[in-house]
Amino acid sequence: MKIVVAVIKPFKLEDVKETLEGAGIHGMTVTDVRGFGRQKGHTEVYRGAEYQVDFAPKVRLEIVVDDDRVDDVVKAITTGASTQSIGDGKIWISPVEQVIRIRTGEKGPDAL
Amino acid sequence: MKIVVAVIKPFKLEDVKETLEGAGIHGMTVTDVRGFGRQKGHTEVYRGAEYQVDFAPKVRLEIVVDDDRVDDVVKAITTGASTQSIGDGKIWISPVEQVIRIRTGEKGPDAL
Amino acid sequence: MKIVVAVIKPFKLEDVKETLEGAGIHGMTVTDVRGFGRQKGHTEVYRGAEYQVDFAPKVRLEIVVDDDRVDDVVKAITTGASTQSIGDGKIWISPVEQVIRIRTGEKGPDAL
Amino acid sequence: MDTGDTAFILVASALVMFMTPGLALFYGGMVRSKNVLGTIMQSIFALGLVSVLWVLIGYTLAFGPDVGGFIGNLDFLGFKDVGATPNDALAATIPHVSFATFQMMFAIITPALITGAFAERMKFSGYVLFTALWLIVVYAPMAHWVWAPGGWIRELGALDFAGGTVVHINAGIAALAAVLVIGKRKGFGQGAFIPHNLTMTVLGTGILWFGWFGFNAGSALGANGLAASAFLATNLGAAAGACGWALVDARKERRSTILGVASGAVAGLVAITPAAGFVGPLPAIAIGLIGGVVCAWAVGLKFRWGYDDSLDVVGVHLVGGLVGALLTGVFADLAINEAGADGLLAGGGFGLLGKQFVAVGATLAFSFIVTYALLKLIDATVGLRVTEEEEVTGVDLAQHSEVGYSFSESGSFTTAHQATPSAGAAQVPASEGSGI
Amino acid sequence: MDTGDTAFILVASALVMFMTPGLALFYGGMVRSKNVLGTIMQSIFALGLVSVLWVLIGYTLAFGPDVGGFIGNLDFLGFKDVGATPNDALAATIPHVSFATFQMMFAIITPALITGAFAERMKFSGYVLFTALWLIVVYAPMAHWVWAPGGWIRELGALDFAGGTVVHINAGIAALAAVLVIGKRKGFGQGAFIPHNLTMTVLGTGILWFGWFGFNAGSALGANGLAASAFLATNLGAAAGACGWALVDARKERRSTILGVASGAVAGLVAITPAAGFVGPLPAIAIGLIGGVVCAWAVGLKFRWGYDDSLDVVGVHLVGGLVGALLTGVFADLAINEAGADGLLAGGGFGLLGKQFVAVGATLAFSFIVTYALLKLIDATVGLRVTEEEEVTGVDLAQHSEVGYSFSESGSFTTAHQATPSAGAAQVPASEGSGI
Amino acid sequence: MDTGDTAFILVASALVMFMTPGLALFYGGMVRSKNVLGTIMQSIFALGLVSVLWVLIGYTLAFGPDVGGFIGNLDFLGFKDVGATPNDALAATIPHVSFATFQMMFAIITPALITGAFAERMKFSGYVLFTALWLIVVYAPMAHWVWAPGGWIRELGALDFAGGTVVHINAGIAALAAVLVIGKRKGFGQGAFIPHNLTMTVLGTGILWFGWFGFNAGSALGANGLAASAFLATNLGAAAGACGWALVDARKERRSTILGVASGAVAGLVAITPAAGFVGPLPAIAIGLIGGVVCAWAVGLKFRWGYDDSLDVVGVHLVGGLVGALLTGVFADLAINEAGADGLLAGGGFGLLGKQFVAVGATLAFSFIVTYALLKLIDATVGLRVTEEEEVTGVDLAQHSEVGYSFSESGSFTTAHQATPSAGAAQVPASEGSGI
Ligand SMILES: Nc1ncnc2c1ncn2[C@@H]1O[C@H](COP(=O)(O)OP(=O)(O)O)[C@@H](O)[C@H]1O
Ligand SMILES: Nc1ncnc2c1ncn2[C@@H]1O[C@H](COP(=O)(O)OP(=O)(O)O)[C@@H](O)[C@H]1O
Ligand SMILES: Nc1ncnc2c1ncn2[C@@H]1O[C@H](COP(=O)(O)OP(=O)(O)O)[C@@H](O)[C@H]1O
Repeated sequence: MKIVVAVIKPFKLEDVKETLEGAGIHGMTVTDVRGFGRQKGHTEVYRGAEYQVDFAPKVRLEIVVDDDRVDDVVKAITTGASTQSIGDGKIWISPVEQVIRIRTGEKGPDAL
Repeated sequence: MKIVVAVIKPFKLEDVKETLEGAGIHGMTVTDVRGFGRQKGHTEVYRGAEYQVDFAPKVRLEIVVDDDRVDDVVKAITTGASTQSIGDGKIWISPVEQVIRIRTGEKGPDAL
Repeated sequence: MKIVVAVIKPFKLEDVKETLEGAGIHGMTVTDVRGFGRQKGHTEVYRGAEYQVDFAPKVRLEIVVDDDRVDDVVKAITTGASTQSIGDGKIWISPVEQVIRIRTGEKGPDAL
Repeated sequence: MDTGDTAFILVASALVMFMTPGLALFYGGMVRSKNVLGTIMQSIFALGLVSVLWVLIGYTLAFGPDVGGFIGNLDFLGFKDVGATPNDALAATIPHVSFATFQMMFAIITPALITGAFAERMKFSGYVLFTALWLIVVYAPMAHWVWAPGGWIRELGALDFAGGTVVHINAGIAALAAVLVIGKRKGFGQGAFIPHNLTMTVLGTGILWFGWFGFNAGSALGANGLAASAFLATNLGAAAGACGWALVDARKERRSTILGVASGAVAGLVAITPAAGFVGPLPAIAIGLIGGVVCAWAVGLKFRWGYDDSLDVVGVHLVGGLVGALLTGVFADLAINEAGADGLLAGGGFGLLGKQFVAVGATLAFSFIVTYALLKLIDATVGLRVTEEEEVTGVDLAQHSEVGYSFSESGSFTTAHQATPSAGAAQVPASEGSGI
Repeated sequence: MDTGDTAFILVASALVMFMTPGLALFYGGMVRSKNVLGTIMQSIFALGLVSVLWVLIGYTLAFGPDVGGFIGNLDFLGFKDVGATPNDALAATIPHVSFATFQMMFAIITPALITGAFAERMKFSGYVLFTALWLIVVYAPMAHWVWAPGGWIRELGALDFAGGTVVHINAGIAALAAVLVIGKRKGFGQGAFIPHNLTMTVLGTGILWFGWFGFNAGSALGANGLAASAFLATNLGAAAGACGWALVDARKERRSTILGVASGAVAGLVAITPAAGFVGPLPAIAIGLIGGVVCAWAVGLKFRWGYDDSLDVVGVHLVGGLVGALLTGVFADLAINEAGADGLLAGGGFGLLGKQFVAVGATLAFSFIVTYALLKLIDATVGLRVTEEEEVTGVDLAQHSEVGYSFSESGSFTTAHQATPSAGAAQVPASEGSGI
Repeated sequence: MDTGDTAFILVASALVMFMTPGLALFYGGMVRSKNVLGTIMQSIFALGLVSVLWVLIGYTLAFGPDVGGFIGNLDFLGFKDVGATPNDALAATIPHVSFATFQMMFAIITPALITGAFAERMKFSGYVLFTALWLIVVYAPMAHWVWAPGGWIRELGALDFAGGTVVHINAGIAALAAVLVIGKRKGFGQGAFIPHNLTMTVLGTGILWFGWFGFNAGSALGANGLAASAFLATNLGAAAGACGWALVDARKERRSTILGVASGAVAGLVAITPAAGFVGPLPAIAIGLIGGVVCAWAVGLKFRWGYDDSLDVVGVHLVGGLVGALLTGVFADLAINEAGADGLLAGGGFGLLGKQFVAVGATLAFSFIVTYALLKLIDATVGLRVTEEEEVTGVDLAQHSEVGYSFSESGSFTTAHQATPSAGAAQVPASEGSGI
């Protein structure tokens, strides 16, 4: 199995969730994060002085999937998250050796 | 070494911490996350209209352990987090190639 | 490719960002987390009773890098995050099989 | 001049002033956190802008000596002759300047009420222009008609103790015009826009309730039995409104909500406003209760009819104002206030009710038409709406370069490079943050 | 009738009304965030419920013409004859309706005070029933005994300027009865229940302190030297209470805390309440200081004795009220208020102190027994406590289907599927969110 | 004695008291979240400490019978002879105790204003000692000079209606002395210290604006035409200040900010304070506007000159106070207040302006020198500044063992092991949390 991690723009979360559901993926874990990258943060004004904020708010998705679904997942995320502009984010894939569903103790793909 | 990641119900964190301590594990990193899965979120009412919230609040634990402790850790989490009801969460295990303790520079199992 | 995950003290984030930039790393994803470990949390007083908080606030960094940059990244983090005191945190390294930039669809090291 | 009356009206003026920050919080808590400052700003800035305009021009148009029943003349331009002695025609026992200041506070909160309707998508520049012009072309004439000696609605004998038509129906129907011109928020109808901080909304409600004593009891223009009676009616309107809305919630959703109780209190306050000085305690309870129940139902209309009134200005202020204005014609009682009239249930027949209908109808028509035209004009010139990108980003960052909250543990790091305060600032494109 | 007195009591009534939202915030900040709305609701809803009940029945039981020293008759049912002219027996210089409204505000906050004790585990329906009944069977009689002409404690000559027995001891001992009936929160004694927002608690403290001027100085029922003296005593009670608690904290924990200062101010205000119109500035400082110190110690008792008084209503209101009632017997001074009496230190001997003991004892016994019985009754019928699952989820979601805060960056996404507002809503099982 | 006047001053006192919690929130919202409680504490604790000290010693030094134009004698020690009847020399129509209490509220907020300058790095013990001593050696003499019969600045004929010199310039220049002694925060000049909760700052602004009516209109010491005029001027000062700062923001950054509007309102209020009872509405607008514009520019000076005045006490209170004091010499008008004088534009020539300069100069010199010496003394004994480790941790945990907010879903878990409340507590080293 694999874990697909994606960092995307927050307002794209809803779209990605839809494309993932379209691809038959119903489970994921989401975290609010701050992203540093090519895209710079916004500008804030504080009593007359302007400041550059270094990061951009992002959300991070984690989806554990069976090996053969990885491409579908990547495609779904890419479709849902893309705005064609800088800061759309990244996806990375790492190996997962085992998955367990706590409630039932099921293991492997059955646990998803 | 391995990293054990678990997504559990927030109010079970204290129990899991205790079972983990029972299993001799004293370090972990915890994040507040939102979980999407079979368990649906709660219902909210807003000026007379009802809405279904899509996610359930969860906490995510990360525990880096030596290979031979993985089963104990999984067992401790399963024991501590189980309520036998939908949404108890998942555990997944991935490989870790190296661990470093920043303070001392120690590497490998010694760094835990 | 690899993913380097580091858990550090929050007030060291700025220093680490600088040492990472010094090492030519410009992208990362940051999460506010709570750390449990040797370092105990602080003490709070609530209407005359003292309580020990179990965790210490930490930030967690994720940096995806090409294999040959891992050592530089670890060094940069260690340098930036170290205060030589308990709770400075940990770094761990895991394999990454693929990276995709959402905006362009680029893959592999080019996506970073 | 009476020191007790003066003391009371000075304090009442302070209370009404305090309602506007209260409204800012009431509204601010209901939007999404990325829009909290922009929403608050639209109330707070009215305190600045309208205060100044009221002195310069607004007051004289509203309360200057009557011209044909429709407007005041320019005698009080720049508060000329608005001094420390009473103006007997307006308020005989307090300094004229105190009356004019008390009225200023009403003029501030009325346009602020409207802003709840177009929250989360309005340009700040468009809002400023709208507020300034609306004060002059809509509010000042309406205040003249209803409250100034010679104003045609006042002469007609329609009753509005503390602003049912001038403030609430006026703001409510203007809100409807505004959302028709400005259009819906991105995502309206698809999901919920969940309030980001209901504790803030409750605090705002508390401040509004508190300040409303100045609004209504202060409208007696003295510390007398009438003020005491209006004070009680105000509290009962709020209380019964809260109970009414809670009952509807409990019936419909099997549970009461704090937002319902807060909204019901405000709805009850709106409904009791025109009646406060004309009815006794039991009618006050009835008016509040009906206000709460009807408004609880009315806030659902926007989903059915598809207009995006973000924070229910129509459902609460327009509908609550209508309920109150008409029930004044039902419950008003000369035994409570001999300057009033007897309504339907006090044996006065349909006479008063008829006048109330005329007053309401005139307000609806005048305010809707002029507001609509005004907004179309502004839309075509300065523009009303933020870009879609800015709406997604949130108006706080997009329009004000600020964020409401910054709780992160490592927050001190959130910004690192300070542009040289004076010179370099201009180089950073301000729109950079858009499209997060 | 006097316009200055009327102005003052109207404003004082508004100030006391404002205390209840203040209390909502004071309490709300101290609970865990999942219970903040439920806690706030239990104060805010009292504003609605008690206002209405007070008009209908409460006032006449408390202040209607005396029946045997124990209760008022029904002359003022529905505020009949409570009009714009003074009732000389109650307050000779202000409209009767103004006196009745001022008293209404006391009747609202007293049951709200109790709610801090059972915070984080009470059912809303049980709370509503309890508040309504408690107002009638406990509060109204107590108010009659102490403040109404003919009330037996008043006739006895015991002193309670602004509600030491009627409000604070009464609410405090009822709180103790309540926690004994309702039981501890899950987890009590194992860890701390850390306040989720101390800034909210401080704001609540500020509002309480501000409103308490209306509570105490307003109890002079006029804008006179006595009101001025009570005003000063109130401020000094709060100030010295804050200092007292801070000193205890500093001695015990080597640092002062903001919660300690806030709690100390409230404790000092509680302690000075019965004495405010009977003592000069230096005794006021003494009473506040002693109140702060004793309450700082008393809040630890719940851990020792094992009752779960969530927000220390017993430790602050019961204990602070006792301190104040008894010290009134020590410090009261005819030189300050000739309608009062001389206490122990003013050379009046033990007479007054003895009467204070009687008043306190009667309050403790009556309120504890009736409250206990009432709660047992409600527990057996409607039920008092949420389920364990609901307690874990938090009362906000479980009882009100709302959450206090929603700060997430992607918050607009938090809910996506709107049930058709009218019809479909009922299909979603409301308990679904439980057991998160 | 007049009940209307008394009612007004009692309420005004309550309003001024409420400003201090307002200030706590105004300041609290602007710091980083780890310092919010410590910052709030430095205002709230002043309510406790200064109230007590004012009774014991402060009042008599300020308003006791004059000794040589410089200080009051000890006749009013412990509020001796400060009773329910008027003191004709101080305020002829209200109880003496009411005047003394009103003045108490000014004495509380003045040192609290200073705390914004050294926010985020001050030791609590050092703050307590500083506040107590500063009240006695700086505030009380200054109040005597300007407001007490016989005080040399009052006798000179310089005008300060409600505290431009005594409160704002005094606090502002003391703030400058303080930051010079205490030094910069770690990180000053490298990045921004972004306000953690601007909604709190706006709420604080609303409370300050509301309370300021008591501050300025109350300074008329009666409910009369002068009070009404000062009330209006106050509102216009705030309003025009908000507009002024917003204009500067809009010109400089191409957008207005809510912090700018809030800061501008406060700057306008500061500027109008000395003038409130001496000028008509149009000059009030001018003074507010100039105050807003000049302060918007002045807050940038700290970056240029490198002093770390955390929350701009110098930029707003010192500079705004100077603007107001001098413009009083320009705009004061005998037509508004015959107890005043004609300023430059009212045809009074440079006479008044000259006196204003003398008053300002004396305030600057006296307050700066004594404050500086006092702080050096405290620094050398108790210490002023937290350790660097504590500064990094935040003063909330380091100095008070508390955190402002605890919103986490799993928050109930945040603390698990309760030290036995009484005994064991002392074993846990309190500094453990440092260096997070
Ligand atoms: N090397 C990296 N490791 C982990 N996360 C990264 C890395 N580089 C970028 N990111 C994440 O991806 C986000 C988007 O990257 P950015 O360079 O801004 O734009 P783009 O995705 O268009 O290349 C960043 O905000 C950050 O959260
Ligand atoms: N494929 C997945 N990848 C990552 N996290 C998942 C996945 N599926 C579920 N989760 C996480 O596990 C939590 C529990 O899953 P859910 O399907 O609700 O119940 P259960 O654990 O009983 O199967 C979810 O809230 C989510 O956080
Ligand atoms: N086994 C582990 N797995 C994951 N994270 C850990 C583990 N042990 C410690 N951590 C993280 O590292 C942080 C620092 O660890 P700690 O034991 O306190 O000090 P040190 O880093 O000096 O050894 C912890 O707060 C926690 O976030």
